[in-house]
Amino acid sequence: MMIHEETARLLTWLIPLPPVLAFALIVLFTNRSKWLSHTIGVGAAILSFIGSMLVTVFYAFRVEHFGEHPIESAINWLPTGNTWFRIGVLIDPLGAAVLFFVSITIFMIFLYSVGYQNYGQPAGDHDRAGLPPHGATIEEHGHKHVVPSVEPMYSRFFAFLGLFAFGMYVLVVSDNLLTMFVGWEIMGLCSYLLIGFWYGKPSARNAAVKAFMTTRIGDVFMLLGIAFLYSATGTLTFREIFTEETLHVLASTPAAFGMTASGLIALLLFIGTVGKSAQWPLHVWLPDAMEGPTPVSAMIHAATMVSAGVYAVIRMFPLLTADFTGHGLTTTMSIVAFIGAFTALFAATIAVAQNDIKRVLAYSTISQLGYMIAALGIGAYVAAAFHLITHAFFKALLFLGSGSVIHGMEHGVLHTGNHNVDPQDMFNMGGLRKKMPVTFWTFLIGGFALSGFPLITAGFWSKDEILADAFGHGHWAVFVTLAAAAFLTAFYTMRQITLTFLGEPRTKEAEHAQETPWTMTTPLVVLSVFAIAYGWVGIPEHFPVLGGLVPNWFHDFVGHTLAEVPDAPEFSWIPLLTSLVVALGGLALGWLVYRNVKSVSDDRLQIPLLKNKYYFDEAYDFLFVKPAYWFAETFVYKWMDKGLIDGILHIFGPTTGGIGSAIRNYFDLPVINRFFGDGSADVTYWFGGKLRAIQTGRVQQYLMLALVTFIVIGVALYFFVLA
Amino acid sequence: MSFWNDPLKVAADWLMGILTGWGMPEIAAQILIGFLGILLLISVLMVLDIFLVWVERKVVARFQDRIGPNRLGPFGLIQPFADIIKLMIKEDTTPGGADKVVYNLAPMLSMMSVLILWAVVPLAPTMLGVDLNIGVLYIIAAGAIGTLSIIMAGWASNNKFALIGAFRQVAVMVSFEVPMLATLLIPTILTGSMGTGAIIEKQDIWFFWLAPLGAVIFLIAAIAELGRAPFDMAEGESELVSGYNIEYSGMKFGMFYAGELLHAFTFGGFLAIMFFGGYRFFGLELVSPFLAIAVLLFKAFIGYWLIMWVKYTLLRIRIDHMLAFNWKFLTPLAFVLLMVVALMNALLAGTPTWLYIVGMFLSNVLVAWGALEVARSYSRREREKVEGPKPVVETAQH
Amino acid sequence: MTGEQITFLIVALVTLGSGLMVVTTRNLVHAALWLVATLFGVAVTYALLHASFLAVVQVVVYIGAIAILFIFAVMLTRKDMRDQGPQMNRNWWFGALLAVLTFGGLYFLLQGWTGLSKTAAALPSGFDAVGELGNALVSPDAYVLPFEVASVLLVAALVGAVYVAFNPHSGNSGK
Amino acid sequence: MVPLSWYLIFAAALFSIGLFGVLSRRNAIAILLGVELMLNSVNINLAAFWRYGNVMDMTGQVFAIIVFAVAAAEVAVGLALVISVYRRRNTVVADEIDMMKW
Repeated sequence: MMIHEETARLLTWLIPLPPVLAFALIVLFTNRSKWLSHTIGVGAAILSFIGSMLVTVFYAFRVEHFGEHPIESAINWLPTGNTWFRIGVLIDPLGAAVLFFVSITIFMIFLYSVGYQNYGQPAGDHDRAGLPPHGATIEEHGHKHVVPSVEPMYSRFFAFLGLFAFGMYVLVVSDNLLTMFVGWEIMGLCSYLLIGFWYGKPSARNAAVKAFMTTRIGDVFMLLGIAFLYSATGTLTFREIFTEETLHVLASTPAAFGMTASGLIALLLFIGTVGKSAQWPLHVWLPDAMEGPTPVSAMIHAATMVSAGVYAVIRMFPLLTADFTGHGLTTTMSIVAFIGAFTALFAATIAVAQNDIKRVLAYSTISQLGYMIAALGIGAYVAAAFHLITHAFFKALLFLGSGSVIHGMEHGVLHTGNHNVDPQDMFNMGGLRKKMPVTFWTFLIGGFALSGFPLITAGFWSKDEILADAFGHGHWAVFVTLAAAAFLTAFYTMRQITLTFLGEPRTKEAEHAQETPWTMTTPLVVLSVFAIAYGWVGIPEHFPVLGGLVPNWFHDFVGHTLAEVPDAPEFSWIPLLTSLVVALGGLALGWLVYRNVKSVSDDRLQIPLLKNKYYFDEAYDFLFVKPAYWFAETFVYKWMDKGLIDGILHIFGPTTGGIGSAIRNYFDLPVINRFFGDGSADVTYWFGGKLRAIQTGRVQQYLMLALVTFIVIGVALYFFVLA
Repeated sequence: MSFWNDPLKVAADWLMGILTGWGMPEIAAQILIGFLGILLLISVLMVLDIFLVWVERKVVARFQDRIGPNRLGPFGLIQPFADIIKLMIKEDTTPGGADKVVYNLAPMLSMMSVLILWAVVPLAPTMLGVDLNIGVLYIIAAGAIGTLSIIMAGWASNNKFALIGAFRQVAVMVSFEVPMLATLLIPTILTGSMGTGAIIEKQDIWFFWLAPLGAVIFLIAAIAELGRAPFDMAEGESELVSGYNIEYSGMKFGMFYAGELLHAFTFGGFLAIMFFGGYRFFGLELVSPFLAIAVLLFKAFIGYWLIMWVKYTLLRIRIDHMLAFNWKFLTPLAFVLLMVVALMNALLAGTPTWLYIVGMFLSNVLVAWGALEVARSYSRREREKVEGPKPVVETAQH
Repeated sequence: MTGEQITFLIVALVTLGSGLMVVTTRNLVHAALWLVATLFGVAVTYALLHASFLAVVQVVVYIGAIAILFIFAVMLTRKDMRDQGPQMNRNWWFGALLAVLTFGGLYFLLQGWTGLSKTAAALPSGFDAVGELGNALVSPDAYVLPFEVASVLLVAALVGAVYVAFNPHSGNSGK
Repeated sequence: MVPLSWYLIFAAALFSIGLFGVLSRRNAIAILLGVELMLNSVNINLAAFWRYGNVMDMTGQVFAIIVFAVAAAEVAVGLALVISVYRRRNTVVADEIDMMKW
């Protein structure tokens, strides 16, 4: 079955709408009803999901030469001088692939949220809006239990999720940078709202502000890039920018810092991505963003926001490589590759020393995103897109799985009533595989995919492709860095799995953990299927034994987004062996080191430098935040405002006061008041007294008077003007 | 063209020939012939009216388990003539303080408002007084004159009962004009014309099948317009002693009375014309105009009988209930129905005929059902306000 | 003089005559009934102008509703049904003068207008004035907006009338 | 044929009669009767101009219809006011309803 082209075009327009309608409906009407709110929210996600599936699976994946004939539709939107600024939708192979995973993960996250926010549980004993639920006491068979309580702002959560999904869909289906940027900013707002969802907690508030401010730095540069691009080309539509002539003109125009215009624009846009995708040095907000509810973390880290950053760079890839001749990376590409590779390694080292289950994943995300960025920096377009998608699946799976673990642990905490135990600390867990089998197996699959467990997991294929690309094109530094990062990845992943699921429970709370409801486990199962199977669509053709069994469909499909399909790298044993060794070695080492660890003190990797994330927060605090406070407090407030401006005002005040009273006494009172004011009033009063005789209160006399006047004026006009 | 196919035209041509042969100018002859035609129609109607008196008395007798007039002539057929003679030789009284001109004008206007209705009644395909393209509105306009006659009678009688009766009657007539107009617009929509002739020509399917609810509302509004039971509060004998015509006697009263009967019969006829195909009956009307007239009269009699049936079966409604029923139920229902019919008519245009009929019929039934549900829940609430909630049936003790 | 002209003259004279009776008769109910006659004359004028829809609506709206309303109002505002005192106010002579002046002025202005002796073109055959009028009233590029405004005005006026005339102290508000 | 002027003069005469009624009658209801006459004369003009102008252009009739609506609204509100005044002041004489002076 295949749908018609017109239908696909129309559907593409419609895909972003259900979530935003759901947002409006929930915010305006259904705030009171939890059932209605999540029905609307999930229903909207399903609608968008169905629309996306129709557009991708039933159209885009089946059309011959889809790259040359993408789904395109645009309308006139904004009059700009004599022309129109057009906005529209565009689904090319890259967009289709991204839309595919975005819609699946968004749908899964919506479904998961129903369970995560404890739908169906009683209201909490002392829950307040703005704080996480504390649990409710119920009586059952005579004894009291403490069970999880439902989130007080349940409806609001689904409303925000809906708006977030809207932003992501807008970003994916946009055919131009401006609406893409609009979606981008909507997501920025939503991430602020959702990270600060439990605004009663100061840490959540601070994290929300931090995330917002940090990404804002990137966004400002991105806006600069967009403005530069628009002034240089006069259009923001992708398909118009990525024509050969335009790119050529851009590539041959020199700009500042020894870069070409295309290079500078790409760099500016890339800084936006650095903020959004949490690359070094703007990575600091992402770990703090873990303060939000877990579906939000999954939303931000896997399905949407950080992917959006990478997606934007992939979108802008032709611009990035416009002046790339094939030998020697351009300045911009070098910067991109450096930042990506550095971030990948740097974040991985931090992840090794983290104890919070979600924070490990957060740094892992930063690291993996660095992978993709590095791949883009060295021109490995398809590999980056491939890793983006596989990573989205397994990272969403991991986040949702970690949420499930935390949820199970919270159950245990409520059971024992010991609220000092942090349900997110991995050293409080252990042995959960028996308590939460579904979560364990799916988490294991996700973890292996993340580490690149050979052959069966999707992560292996995508990561291997990046390494192969780096090796094949001779970027040794990048290759080595990424390989080291991959090793660390496997290591901390196994550390996490071992600490969380294997061994014996280390606390009473872990003993009383419980498996989560079906609304949470179903998404895990679905996503774990994709975490394995999605890798098979991108197996390189020259891979020993397996190569060619399944055609390398992904490379073929996504590669056609570009004008000339990039070549797949030559097969070589070195990167393959490298990735095998680092993956398996990392996993084995992780298991060996941590299988017998009983408490935090046994962990020898708790190095303060890593634990404190290389003191970046402190450094930024010292370098930027403190000076900003000082500037505001001492310089602007005390010196400028109080001293200078107030001082000047204090001179003006008495002077004008004196002038004013002089004018009042010698001009206003005698001339204006006496003469004009009272005088005109007296005259009017006198006339009024004379004229009031004709105001008899009798309607007919008024009418007669009006008629007489009318006749007199009419006659006068007729004789003196017309005649 | 023979006399049997188009009697009126043949007769008119013949008369024309004779009159112009006498040297009369053509225009004068035309006017004269027109007057003669009107005279003929009115005479027929008056004779029919006399007959109606007998019908009414016979039917009410049967309803009340009596025999009715049976002494004069066969089946008492001569009885109405005796009545007329009695009315004519009665003293013609005029109350003191009455406004004489207005007082005498009222019964005439009353009769006239009924008679002019027949100008737009298509008796047969070729027999139609005036083919007004606004025939439907004309019916309402004639009703306005009837209203005027009633208020003139009530006011001129210089009698409080008469005035109160007139007020009530006028209030009812003015109010029920609204749903009547709305339902009259249904045939108009279905036909695309306001002309009565065109409406009949269009009824290959009786409009009753397309808008049964419209026919019912029209019937109710017509009964109220006539001021007959159950809407005869204006002349409630027990309190107003006959209402606006209390002071009238002799032939003047007779004119009100005859006017009312003929009015009822006329609305029976309009019911037939608007919703039951008028003179059409499986092609019978094409055979001969006289057959067409017979068909129309037969249908009108059925409508008239329906009105009588209602009158002699139902109890009188209080005046405020009557008006509330109209403004709060009948008028909104009529307008909703009008919109539904217009919508369905547009939606179902071009579909097969059976689907069209079924769709229209079902939509009407649906509207009727919804309206009755609303009315039912309202009446339940009203009842509970008075009586308190319905007691729950206690379960039997085991 | 053609038949149409004779008809027009008769109708116009009757209408104007009853119009004069409206403004001069002492009995207000009679005045209202004379108004009915005037309105009927105007309806016939419409018919002469081939505006049949207007003619019928004139009868329905003016005679069926407005005139009846007047009679109601007259009866509601009279303590007894007799009239006392003069029906004209003290300045009636001045009002009459003004009316005559107005008529004179209008007549004078009409005299100076060239299009005055225009005669009507024959109606096109098959011309459906009612249908055209209906289209003009509801088609978006014609008069649907004024039409809707008029209906809103009517509703507002009726609501206002009910509110103004409603007597909260009388017993009919309660059940 | 009847020339246009006849209709216009007829309407002008009716208008003046109505005006006289409005200016001279004491009874407020009678004043409203006069207003009705004036409105009708306007309508005659509208219909006449429709008939004697372009017949296909329905403006004249449309505005006559709108005048009908306005007249109905005017009568409803006017009579309601008269009845209300009558209830409060017990008079319908226009000259006696003269609170709104000075």
